[in-house]
Amino acid sequence: MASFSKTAGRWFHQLGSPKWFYQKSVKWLPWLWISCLALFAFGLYYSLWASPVDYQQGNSVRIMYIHVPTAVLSMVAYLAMAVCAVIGMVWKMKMSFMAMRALAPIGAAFTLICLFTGSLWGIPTWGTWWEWDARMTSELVLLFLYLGFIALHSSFSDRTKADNAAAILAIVGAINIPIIYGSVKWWNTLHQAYSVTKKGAIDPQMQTPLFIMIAAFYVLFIILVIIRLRLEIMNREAKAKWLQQEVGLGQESNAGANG
Amino acid sequence: MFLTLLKRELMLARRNWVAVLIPLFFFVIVVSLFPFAVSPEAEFLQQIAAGVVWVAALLAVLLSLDLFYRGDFQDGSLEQLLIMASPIQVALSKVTAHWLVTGLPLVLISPLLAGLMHLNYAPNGAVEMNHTPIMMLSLLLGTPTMCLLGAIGMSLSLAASRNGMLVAVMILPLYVPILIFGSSVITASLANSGYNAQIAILAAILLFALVLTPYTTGKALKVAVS
Amino acid sequence: MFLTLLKRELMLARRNWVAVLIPLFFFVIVVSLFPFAVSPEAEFLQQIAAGVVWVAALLAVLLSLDLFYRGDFQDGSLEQLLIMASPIQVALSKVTAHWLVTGLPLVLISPLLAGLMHLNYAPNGAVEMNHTPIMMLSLLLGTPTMCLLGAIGMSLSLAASRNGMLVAVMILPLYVPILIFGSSVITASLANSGYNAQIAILAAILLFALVLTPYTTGKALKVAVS
Amino acid sequence: MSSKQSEPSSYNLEVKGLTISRNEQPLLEDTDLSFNAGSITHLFGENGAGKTSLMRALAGLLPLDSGQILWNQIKNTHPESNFNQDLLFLAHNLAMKHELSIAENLQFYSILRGRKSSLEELSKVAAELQIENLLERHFSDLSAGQQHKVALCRLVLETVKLWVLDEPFVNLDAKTRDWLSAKMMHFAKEGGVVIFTSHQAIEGLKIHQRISLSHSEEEAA
Amino acid sequence: MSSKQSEPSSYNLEVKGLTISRNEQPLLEDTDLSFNAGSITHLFGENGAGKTSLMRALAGLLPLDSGQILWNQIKNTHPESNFNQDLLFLAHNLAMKHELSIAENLQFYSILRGRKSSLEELSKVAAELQIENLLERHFSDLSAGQQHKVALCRLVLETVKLWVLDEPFVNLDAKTRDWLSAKMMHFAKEGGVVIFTSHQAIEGLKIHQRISLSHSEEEAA
Ligand code: HEM
Ligand SMILES: Nc1ncnc2c1ncn2[C@@H]1O[C@H](COP(=O)(O)OP(=O)(O)OP(=O)(O)O)[C@@H](O)[C@H]1O
Ligand SMILES: Nc1ncnc2c1ncn2[C@@H]1O[C@H](COP(=O)(O)OP(=O)(O)OP(=O)(O)O)[C@@H](O)[C@H]1O
Ligand SMILES: [Mg+2]
Ligand SMILES: [Mg+2]
Repeated sequence: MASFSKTAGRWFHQLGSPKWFYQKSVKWLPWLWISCLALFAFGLYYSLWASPVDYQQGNSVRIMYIHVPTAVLSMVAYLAMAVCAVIGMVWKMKMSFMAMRALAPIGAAFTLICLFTGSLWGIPTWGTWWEWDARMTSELVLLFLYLGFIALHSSFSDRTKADNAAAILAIVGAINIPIIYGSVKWWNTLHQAYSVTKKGAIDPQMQTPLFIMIAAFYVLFIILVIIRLRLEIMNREAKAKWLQQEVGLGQESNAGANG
Repeated sequence: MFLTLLKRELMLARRNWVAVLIPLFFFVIVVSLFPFAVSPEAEFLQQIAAGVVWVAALLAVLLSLDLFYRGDFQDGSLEQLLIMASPIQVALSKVTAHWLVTGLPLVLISPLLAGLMHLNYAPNGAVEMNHTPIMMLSLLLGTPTMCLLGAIGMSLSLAASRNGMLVAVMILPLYVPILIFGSSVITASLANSGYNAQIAILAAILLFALVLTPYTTGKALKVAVS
Repeated sequence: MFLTLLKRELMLARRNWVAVLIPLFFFVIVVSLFPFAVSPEAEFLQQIAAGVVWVAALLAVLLSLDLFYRGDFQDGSLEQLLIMASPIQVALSKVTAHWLVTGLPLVLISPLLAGLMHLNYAPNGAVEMNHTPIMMLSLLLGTPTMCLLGAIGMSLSLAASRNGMLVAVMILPLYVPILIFGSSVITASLANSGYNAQIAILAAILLFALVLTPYTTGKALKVAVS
Repeated sequence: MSSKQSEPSSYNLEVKGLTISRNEQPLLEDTDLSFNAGSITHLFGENGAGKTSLMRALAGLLPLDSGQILWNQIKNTHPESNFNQDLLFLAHNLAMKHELSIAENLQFYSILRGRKSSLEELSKVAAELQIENLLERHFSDLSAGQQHKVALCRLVLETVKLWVLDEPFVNLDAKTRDWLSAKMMHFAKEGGVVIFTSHQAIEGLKIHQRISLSHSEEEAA
Repeated sequence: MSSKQSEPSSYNLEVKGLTISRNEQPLLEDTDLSFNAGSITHLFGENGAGKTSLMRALAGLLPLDSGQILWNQIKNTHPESNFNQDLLFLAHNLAMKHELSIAENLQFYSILRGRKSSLEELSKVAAELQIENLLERHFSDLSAGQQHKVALCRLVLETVKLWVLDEPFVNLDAKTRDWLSAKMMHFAKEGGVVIFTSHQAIEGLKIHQRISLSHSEEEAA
């Protein structure tokens, strides 16, 4: 901690306090929601109406605007989880473990959506909903990693133990992801026997809406994480005095914000 | 200290020698199922041999994990060991014993399975090639990694649940790279192409695991008894 | 009483949704190891699908046995059950719960695996056949037998406290016929040949096991706690 | 070996000509015992004397070499004796699932008795034992004494007529020991039969019958 | 919380500013304790007060939230403190393998201490505890008290300086309790440090320090 600059140190410290986060995050949420909705409105319009139909794939190409962002986020979430695990283990920071726990189901959900949209996309493009393609396969393995993490964490009743054990798993998993990805890719290029319509460069007219959609999903992801983290805090700090006060106060301030 | 611990593990395994045999049995049964279940044709069997032997080995290792960890955890021996020795020593002794008792016999028995799966089959007239040593080498490099990774998973799940499938769910995804490179060593040998790269990668993964996992397993064991 | 016992077993095995899903994850993960090990090509996968799905099912049953029998034995619950109910009831409830919790979900999820393993793959031009229902039928008939036989093995091994696992090893070979007939049902369907004989045999084995094993299991459980 | 009480009573456990052995060595030979309604019996003896073995034989878990056990004049293995429904046997092994919560564990047993105990009943007895906050905790995450307390809750939640308790006072703090003594006396007063073992003397517990076991020879006390 | 003894002594276990918690609830907060050579310390408190947790923290099994544990002025986790070699921790779980014989079980632990105990030594202590006939028996085939006795043999067979005993008197008959008290006092007289918990009063055992733990608040005794 000493090596941190003063402001960074303070930030770190504050983020480590459930109370601080719980109180501040209420104020962030409305802004995040606004930007998220705006990005989605813009992105969806752009991608569903204003972008061209793919000459090969027709309208099914529009699945891409969900598929690709969820694919990106599924991996970002795992990385974030592993980072939280390291911070939690090294600095014994409870808050970091809570974030780790909050990230897991969200990451798993994005992975599932990516797999699902990918499969859906596969039916018109490849004529089958599943191919043992490198990216798809490693996404599947990623899903298994998430499920393993969740299964492990929820098999404990003692939170301290659950956090520590699951953190170790998250870190081990994170070290393995590049290895898994590399191996799957290598394996796949070895068996190139079957036909996948290989893709060319992306049309810039598709690229811009794609970027917007990625941004929109990013913000959505952050919102979901904050909401889950708040739930996690409520769960774990249920006995803390500040939270009991906060729940009373929180309703008032919410009512004020909405009205 | 390591040797004392190792001796203890081996003695316990000898006591439970039948339990130790189960994974081996399982290995043989799973592999020999395929000629019945799939097709007894030598050419076909030869093609799937690599994969089948590897997956069976992997499952056998998985099955045997429980024996080496759960008992010690339940009766409190594990915490005594962790008091008297460092977690890394405990982890290493367990992994070593596990490999000596499960992994090594798998490697040694694999030629039998190579025969069953017609690994060395050559279409009539062709000169017969012997792929068995390559297969053994790949298993020799792969099984220790499986034991090392399995140890992490097992130690993590000890305090959580008695469900043997929890370990599998956590650890099997991590086995994917070993499985891919391991079986492709054999496939490459069958195709008469080079397999040095895969062997090197398997060895690298093993080294990597050897360096990193004992510490992690030790940590996980500490969490389990806390 | 049987229903009460059954309810207990079910509650025990299925205490939260994660625990419900673990055998399913396990089944899916084990099956998806094979494409990595063998080859991802649909034609290939289709041919080994039967064996793979059956081996994975067997493994799931085997790994979950411990949870249902050894756990109760070790913590003293088994003797409590045997005080409160007759041994046959206890045995039957355990087997039923075990099947409902492990066997049945496997059957239900198997179509997904049929997809992953390209079971219904047809080379271009050919009319696509649907082999999934046959596969499900074979598993539906085979998994209960595995649970019943597993129960004997496990309870005998609890009873024979010394080298208890010996009995378990003896049970494992008994699985072989089920595996062979079960997977050959699917193979026959793939080959467009008749599979009624195998189905009949599977059903006969199941009936046979259903009649004979609960009594034996009950006796063995009684011996185990004495 | 037993101090016979000849008053007629509603429930009655009688042991006739009992011989049991472990490792082919007899622990009890041709022994008669009787446990009447309303009585508390203390089995005592050195470690390895055979107290647990006798209890397991009474519970029908250890096969008898000879002799019979009668519950209300009917053999305990006979379904009509209703022995299994009337008996609650707490062993050294607490028979609780480590991976389940306390509430779940206790509910299993009350369901097995034919009546699922409500959450209120559960919380009530848990409160008496100061474990009401732990009902959702996994059994494995309790202290030794708390685990023991959970097992003791069964005495309240299940309606039976015969308690066979193997070392029930072990690991308990003084307050809980008193609670248990009171429960035992109350149960006996209502006509129940209590048989227990203990190596410690329990103050405040009124014991009606003491049976001493000793290695290979038994004597009345 | 502790009654400090200021006499200088050869072995000394000191706890400074210790905070430990379970399930995110603190059991001990910022506590100082000291255990000196030649002293017997009795930890007591209600079920769930944290006695076992404290002992596990002392043994290095439970991670500390803060504070440190010093063995002869050196941190216990430091290899130079030689703490692990000097400590014998007997837990509720007896840490014996059910499938091994008594002799094998005991020998393994003495080997871990660096010196395999001879069969004579084994038989000698077993004879003191009346389990000499059982040395070849599987651990699982013993009565509860006999199993406990086996674990107690370790106190004699292993040469250490600090005993941390969690409920060592449980399940033992009176004779064995006396044996254990005598052993504890002898060990203390020779300069050893003894820390134990017990819910029962032990007659004849001279206790030098009593530490009471209580739920969420601790007080000196
Ligand atoms: C690591 C995770 C993944 C990433 C980063 C990813 C990314 C992408 C991208 C960028 C494209 C557009 C390619 C292009 O048009 O040039 C794409 C297409 C596609 N993806 Fe994914 N994807 C992932 C996982 C999946 C999965 C799991 C599936 C199926 C279950 C899937 C199925 C598809 C299909 C069917 C297409 C269209 C293929 C084509 O145009 O030929 N993807 N993916
Ligand atoms: N393995 C565990 N995991 C989580 N919490 C635990 C665990 N063991 C005990 N606890 C909790 O920690 C607290 C202290 O337990 P501890 O075992 O230290 O009590 P104790 O003083 O030894 O009690 P007893 O006299 O019952 O043995 C209790 O509230 C208990 O619920
Ligand atoms: N599971 C077992 N298998 C074989 N022999 C046993 C078993 N349990 C106990 N014995 C033996 O039977 C005898 C009586 O044991 P039992 O458990 O009945 O003693 P106990 O009076 O309950 O003693 P304790 O006070 O130690 O609990 C002992 O000599 C013991 O060695
Ligand atoms: Mg006893
Ligand atoms: Mg305790």
